[in-house]
Amino acid sequence: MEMKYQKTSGLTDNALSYCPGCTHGIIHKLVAESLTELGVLDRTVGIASVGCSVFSYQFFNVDMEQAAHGRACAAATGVKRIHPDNVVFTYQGDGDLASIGIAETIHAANRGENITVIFVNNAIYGMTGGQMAPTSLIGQKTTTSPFGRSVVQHGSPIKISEMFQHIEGVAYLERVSVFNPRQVRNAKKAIKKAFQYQLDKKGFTMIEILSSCPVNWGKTPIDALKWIEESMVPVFPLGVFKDAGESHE
Amino acid sequence: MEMKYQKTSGLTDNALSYCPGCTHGIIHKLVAESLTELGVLDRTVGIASVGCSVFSYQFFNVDMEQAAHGRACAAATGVKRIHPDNVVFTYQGDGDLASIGIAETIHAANRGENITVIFVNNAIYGMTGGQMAPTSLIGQKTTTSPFGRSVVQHGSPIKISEMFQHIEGVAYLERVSVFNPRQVRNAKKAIKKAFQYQLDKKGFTMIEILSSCPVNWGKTPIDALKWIEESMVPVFPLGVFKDAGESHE
Amino acid sequence: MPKGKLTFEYEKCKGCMLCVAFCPVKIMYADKGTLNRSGYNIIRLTDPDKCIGCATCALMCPDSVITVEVYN
Amino acid sequence: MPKGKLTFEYEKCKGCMLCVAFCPVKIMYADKGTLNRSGYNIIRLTDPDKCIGCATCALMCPDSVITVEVYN
Amino acid sequence: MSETTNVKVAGFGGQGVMMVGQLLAYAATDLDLYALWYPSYGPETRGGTANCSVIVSKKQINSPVFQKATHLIAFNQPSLDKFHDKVKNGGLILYNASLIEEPKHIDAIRYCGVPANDIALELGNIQIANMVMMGAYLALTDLFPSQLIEKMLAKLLGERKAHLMDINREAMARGYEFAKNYGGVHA
Amino acid sequence: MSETTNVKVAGFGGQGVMMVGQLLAYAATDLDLYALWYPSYGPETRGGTANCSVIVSKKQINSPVFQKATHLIAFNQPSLDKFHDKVKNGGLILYNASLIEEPKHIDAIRYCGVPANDIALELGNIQIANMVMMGAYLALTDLFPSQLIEKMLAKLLGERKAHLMDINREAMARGYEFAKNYGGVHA
Amino acid sequence: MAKVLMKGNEAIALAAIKGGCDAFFGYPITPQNEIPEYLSKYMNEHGKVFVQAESEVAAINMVYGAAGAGARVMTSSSSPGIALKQEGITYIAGAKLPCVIVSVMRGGPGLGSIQPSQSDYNQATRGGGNGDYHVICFAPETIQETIDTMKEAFDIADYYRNPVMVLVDGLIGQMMESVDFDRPIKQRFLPPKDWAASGTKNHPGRNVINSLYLEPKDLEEHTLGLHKKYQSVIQNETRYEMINMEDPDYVIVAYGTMSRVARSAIEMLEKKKLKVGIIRPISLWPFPKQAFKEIGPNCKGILVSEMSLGQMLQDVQIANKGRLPIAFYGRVGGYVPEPEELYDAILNFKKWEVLD
Amino acid sequence: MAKVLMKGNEAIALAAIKGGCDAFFGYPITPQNEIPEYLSKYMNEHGKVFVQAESEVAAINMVYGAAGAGARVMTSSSSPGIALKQEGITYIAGAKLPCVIVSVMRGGPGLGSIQPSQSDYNQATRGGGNGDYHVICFAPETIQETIDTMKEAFDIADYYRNPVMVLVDGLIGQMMESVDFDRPIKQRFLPPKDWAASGTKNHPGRNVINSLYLEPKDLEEHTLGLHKKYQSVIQNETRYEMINMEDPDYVIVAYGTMSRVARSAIEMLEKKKLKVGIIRPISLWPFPKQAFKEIGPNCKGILVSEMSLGQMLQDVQIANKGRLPIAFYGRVGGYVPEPEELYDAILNFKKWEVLD
Ligand SMILES: Cc1ncc(C[n+]2csc(CCOP(=O)(O)OP(=O)(O)O)c2C)c(N)n1
Ligand SMILES: Cc1ncc(C[n+]2csc(CCOP(=O)(O)OP(=O)(O)O)c2C)c(N)n1
Ligand code: SF4
Ligand code: SF4
Ligand code: SF4
Ligand code: SF4
Ligand code: SF4
Ligand code: SF4
Ligand SMILES: [Mg+2]
Ligand SMILES: [Mg+2]
Repeated sequence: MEMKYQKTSGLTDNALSYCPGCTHGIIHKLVAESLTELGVLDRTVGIASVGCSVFSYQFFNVDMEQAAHGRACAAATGVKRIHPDNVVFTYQGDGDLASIGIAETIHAANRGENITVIFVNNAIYGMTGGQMAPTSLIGQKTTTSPFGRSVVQHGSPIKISEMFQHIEGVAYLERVSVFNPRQVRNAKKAIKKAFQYQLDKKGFTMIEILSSCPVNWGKTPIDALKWIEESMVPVFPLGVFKDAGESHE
Repeated sequence: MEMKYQKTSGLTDNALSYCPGCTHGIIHKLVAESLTELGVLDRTVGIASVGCSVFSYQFFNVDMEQAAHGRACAAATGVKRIHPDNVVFTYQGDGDLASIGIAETIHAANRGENITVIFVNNAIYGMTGGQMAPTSLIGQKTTTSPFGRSVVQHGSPIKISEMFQHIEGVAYLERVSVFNPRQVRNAKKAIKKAFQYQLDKKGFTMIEILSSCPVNWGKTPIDALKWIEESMVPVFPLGVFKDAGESHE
Repeated sequence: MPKGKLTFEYEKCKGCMLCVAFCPVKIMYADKGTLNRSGYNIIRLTDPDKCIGCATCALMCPDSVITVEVYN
Repeated sequence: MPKGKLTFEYEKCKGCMLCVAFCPVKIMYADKGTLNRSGYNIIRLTDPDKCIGCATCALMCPDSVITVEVYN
Repeated sequence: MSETTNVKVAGFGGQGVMMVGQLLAYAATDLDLYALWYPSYGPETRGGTANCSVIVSKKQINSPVFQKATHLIAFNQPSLDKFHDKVKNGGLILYNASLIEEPKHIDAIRYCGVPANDIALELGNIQIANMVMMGAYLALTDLFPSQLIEKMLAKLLGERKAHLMDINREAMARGYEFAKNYGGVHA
Repeated sequence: MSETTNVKVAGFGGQGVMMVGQLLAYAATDLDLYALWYPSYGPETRGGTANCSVIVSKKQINSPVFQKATHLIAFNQPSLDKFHDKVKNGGLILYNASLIEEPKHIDAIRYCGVPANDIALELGNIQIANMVMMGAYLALTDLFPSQLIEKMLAKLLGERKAHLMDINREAMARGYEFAKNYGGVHA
Repeated sequence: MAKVLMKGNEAIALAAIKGGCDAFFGYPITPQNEIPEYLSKYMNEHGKVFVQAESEVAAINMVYGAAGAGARVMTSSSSPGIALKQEGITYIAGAKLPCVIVSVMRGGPGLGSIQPSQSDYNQATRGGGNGDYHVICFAPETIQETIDTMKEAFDIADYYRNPVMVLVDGLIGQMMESVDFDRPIKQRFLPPKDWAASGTKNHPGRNVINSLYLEPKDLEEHTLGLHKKYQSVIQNETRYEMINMEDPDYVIVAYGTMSRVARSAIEMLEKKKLKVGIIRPISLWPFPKQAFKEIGPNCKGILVSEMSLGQMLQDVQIANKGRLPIAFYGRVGGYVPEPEELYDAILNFKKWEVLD
Repeated sequence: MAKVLMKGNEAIALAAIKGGCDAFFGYPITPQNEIPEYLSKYMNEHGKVFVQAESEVAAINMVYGAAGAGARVMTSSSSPGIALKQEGITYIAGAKLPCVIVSVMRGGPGLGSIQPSQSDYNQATRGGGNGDYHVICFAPETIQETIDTMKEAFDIADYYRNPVMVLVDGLIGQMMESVDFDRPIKQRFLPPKDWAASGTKNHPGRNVINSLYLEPKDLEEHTLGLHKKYQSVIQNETRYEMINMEDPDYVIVAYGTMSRVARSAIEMLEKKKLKVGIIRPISLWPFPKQAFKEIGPNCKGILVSEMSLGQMLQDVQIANKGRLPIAFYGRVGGYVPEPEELYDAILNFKKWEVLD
């Protein structure tokens, strides 16, 4: 008998706090597996942000800091500048990163901080009960856009990866998803590559992951995955937005 | 005798507080002339930001609000949502807009707020005495980058117009300068066009203007203009970054 | 003869059905009769012998409930 | 015969020399002998007759010191 | 009805616990009684358990919190375990016997176990187990007539969900009936 | 030297006003006296006027602010206008006669006007007008010997600007000389 | 409108609309989310402005902008969110702009928890912004009183051209009570906002909204002007309730949810033949110091009770001027003390006495 | 190192380096810019970390990150900038992290002015962040004392795992005095930071830096733990100076620049045969209440003087417990009261008495 798949040691034994079928759980696994496979768990510091993943400090089996809403990249900068040889990553939602924290994220990227950002875009504020996010889709009904998001009143969904590709400090930037096994495997590859770039001191890396929020989307977990594929991907096309390749050091 | 050029009535009679030869003064004229020529002085509300131009509330001959550092676009949103038929503009430096205020600026743009942003990029924090700005050039010595800005330690100068061109709410976006009479005339055209777009309710408009800071660059006013042309323009190329043309309403 | 052997950490299961949906041989189901301590129906296999040991179920499980071993 | 007539609001002048630098016919200079209340040398024309009334000086003046009228 | 009744309703998230509490508060308001409803909104709301408190009173309600409940309506085992000792002497514990084992009885407390899930499944909709419990609760207390709760429910469901009234009404009736005939009720 | 001397130095930004004040404070520190230097850093610093205050004392300096100066060194007209009335009886007003008209004299105050700009231009560098004033100031007070100020200046300029020492020294000497021979000094 | 059962946060939202709110700018945070959620629907339907800002910082500066443009504006948030608004609030106060800020307190410090608390008393009454400014702060105890306060808050803000904060804990935000939206509020004469930046065609002269005064003379004059205004607020808007205060044995000082608990506790104490009164501050700034002068001669002590470790306590110490012994009983973390706890605290007054 | 003449801000920067500062994160603001400017040069040269953040908010959260990673970290700012840091500060306090915050006060409210002021006393001592937390706050009066305080601040922060604020006004930041950098500071035993998030290979177990405690039980326990720590800070770190306090006719209470002005004023008053003492709080939190017990029986009143409209005043009122009449004399806008003004205020004590 050979072990084909088991819970990674990159995760603690604490039960995840996510709702049934929420893909935050899948993304946690991918991050944890990547760190485990790279053999860096013992020199990694993760930054938990404010959102459903706030408790990720209970889940990742590494040293963690819980940062104020939106400020994960600032906290990560603090950690990384003190311990340049540690692996430092943030795990942030779209509210956290694209709304309140966009300044901190852009400037960490622009400084070329050698950190990895795991950006979980689920087009909603999950933790606070389903308010509109800057990434919510046109027409999407949320608790604060009860008539659906509209271009005129709210503007269009913000395209983080598209914007960030112009930032010189960014070494690697890809948008992936987890709506089916193939995508999950691809997401894993991207995440691991980002960490590898960090180990190679190439600069700022970010993986944007289209993720589900079955509860606040009012969908079953499976329908939620379909919605990612059918509604989100057309707005947020998957792919590599930037790959600086060779180290700039 | 015919009047060829005189101080615009879009400016008050208060003496400008800028240093000798600082092009903030020229940009003030262009904004004021544009508003005057469009005949909208009496329904314009300007937002002064924090920077050398903080006193612009004393200079523009329109109703003004002085906003907290970086928050001009938020304040402008407040004004514009209350008075959609007013002309609302912000006047912001690179520290104000690109550093502390980048979140507010991006999100006002992303909401497609129908306002005009006059973005005065002088690659330095003028008012506070010449600290490094996010737009400072590589190698530029400032009071907080005494050994020159370096890619590794500080990252590269941030390219605001390049990033903002990807924001759907942006209707018009051009980078201009004022380092010689031709550029001044061109800048005027861009500014006036931005205000015209606002009057046509086309959405968010921004004109990035490469401007001088002779005092903190340690240059004569004339050498400062040369430095814009020779050092800044190669990093921040001039041109139209986005022109949505027809109204999206 | 099954190719894979599954072990479930039942108490962590949240009954989300992602494993069920993505199992290529469609042998997984939620047992409506059994609730775990959190009140969710736990997952069982209709026909363990048909399992091909692909671990797709485990891959898609957000809660790391499933361990897959393969016979070699 | 000059084509342009310049009026200076001397007290607002900061002696930045931009007008001087951009005057196409190079007829402007800073009068080292005259300070305004702020301590700056004010600007004069070496040869008013040569002014072509182009208003480039006024255009470039950050402080709106210069008014240009042209004879028609 | 006594001057003030404190009710605690608790269960899994998704079992309709909050709604049961709110219906009681709405009913009280309709009768011009004082009412206060208060949800737990803590960490337990995601996945875990949820509970709410209701105070119904003939006089102005001061403290919004109470140490001991007059009545506990428990929808699952963790809830019963958590709140069992927080019921007043002379109080009532109504529990969902489909998911909860019969607890050790304390003398001064009335108990009633209703197989709410089973009854609801019989009626074809697990979602209405909460209204089975509601029916039973009304049978065991003199707080409100069923009709009043039905009226409140109709309001709450609104036109869009009016078609759900029938099955809810039936659930209440079945719960009511079960509790009226329940042997295990003490005192 | 009296126990405590309060000096106000004021002029246009760019006239080297701050440096004159700092040199006095450095000199005092070198002599193990107490010294405090305080700049205006307000709106006036851009384009307008600038000023600084210096306190030199044989004992610990308490209040860092003073109501009246012992000595005023005024580099331009607005400065003289602003601070003229803030000089103590028995005090000194040294002013840059190149830019300031002779003020109406108050009896209890000594005046000395030095054409500092003119002397500096004669020496070929308008920037050293401040050291002309410094020289004059030293001539009029018994505060510090010129050599001490020169030593401080040398430190301040550092190696990179050491070549400027000569002209600065000459400026001081010219100012010193002018003041020593100045007829207008009262008292 | 008859009495309706309504959740505190939704009642706050509806009361704002009834109070003539023109615009809402806010950012989600538990436990106040029902306020923006409710308003996102109804402000829209009433042709008013609702903007979910990108952050609390942006929200409060939108409030600044809109208030400066002459609108009746509000924002709402909770503990760390209010912390982020402090700069904006001092700007609003400094620029003499009216606005209403709803603060629904949760546990702290830091991210703390989302459970109810009263540990933002200092945050509400002592600012955290810079400078000599005050925010008028009301702390109602029931949803009804919250509604009445909200409705009036916009007028008070306009009247004094000053931010007004309505401060409740998460419990008041989350619970439901039956309420009446039609109770009248005090009528005030509100002069037209001819100071607003709305375009010069709408008023004589040129209007500037600003808090910068670089000249010491100007800033001192400005600050003294604010100070004078605050004196008149103290004079006219100090609010408190005296409950059972005829010659009490003890006095409990408590606001918001805690005063309700205290009401229950004193009923229990009455049975013990202890006469305990309550001073209930309704305005926290201005704090009702004068109430303490009215405490009868037989009072043996003051018990301050808060869902904090003692913040209002300091205002009571100031007001008490050393006259009576002061005890403090507080709970934190999300616990709302039960009446029994206050009952015990009075019976064991010495145990909780604040020494030094 | 001999005595050197140095600007306050630069002295602060150099003292930080001498105090073992590993990292600085800050954002420019007048009147403290010389601090980052100095450090941008010297931290680099010493292989330490200097980052000019994109904002004050980012800066304080970088401090959070670096402090959590085990470093000795500082930031510096001024009034509105400190307002923006309030959320970050409460997080740092809540997560039990050490750091040093320098606040160089300028005029407020809002943008106010860049001139010196003391109107951020409330901001410094009452936070503005949420929750029951405290920042240890020292307010030195000379550049020398500022240096000594800065050097010790890092140790105190580490010792208590708590933010320490050094609070001065813009005058202290901008002026030059002669100072000695080699004065010894108290030696403290500082345990290794085995709680820091630096990678599990550097310590046993898994370290988490956090301020979230959703369970009431946990948050209450956490908060009470903080409270206990604060009691020990009160016990051990309260600092004040008693000047001329043998049986004074009046007492002036003043800190920072104002206490220096007071020193000059009491010399003038001595000539009037008035014996006036000074209580000079050095720690503002904890506030030296006990000093007030030592005021002799013949004292006729306490004059509080601040460059504000009365903020420390409240702490004096608490400490005084109604015993002595209190008068207040303050200037704002950037004015530093001159000794003559305090002299007059003592002579006209009644005129400035704080009534009610
Ligand atoms: C300063 C501050 N503002 C607001 C909040 C409330 N809050 C918590 S999580 C959250 C949004 C989370 O959304 P997102 O980042 O998209 O994460 P998700 O829950 O969707 O994974 C907000 C607004 C907070 N905790 N702190
Ligand atoms: C919250 C806050 N932070 C910092 C400052 C200090 N400050 C004033 S202007 C300025 C930067 C100005 O630079 P920029 O925006 O580029 O304008 P410029 O002066 O160059 O035109 C800063 C940091 C402030 N006033 N408020
Ligand atoms: S609320 Fe949404 S994002 Fe959050 S855990 Fe639940 S499903 Fe996932
Ligand atoms: S400091 Fe620079 S930007 Fe500011 S006014 Fe002077 S020259 Fe212009
Ligand atoms: S391993 Fe593959 S075949 Fe076996 S149960 Fe899982 S998904 Fe189905
Ligand atoms: S995917 Fe995991 S959590 Fe979901 S039902 Fe299957 S085993 Fe349970
Ligand atoms: S108008 Fe033209 S020619 Fe005449 S002075 Fe000005 S720049 Fe020279
Ligand atoms: S450009 Fe204007 S300010 Fe400059 S020197 Fe000429 S007239 Fe004077
Ligand atoms: Mg999200
Ligand atoms: Mg700039």
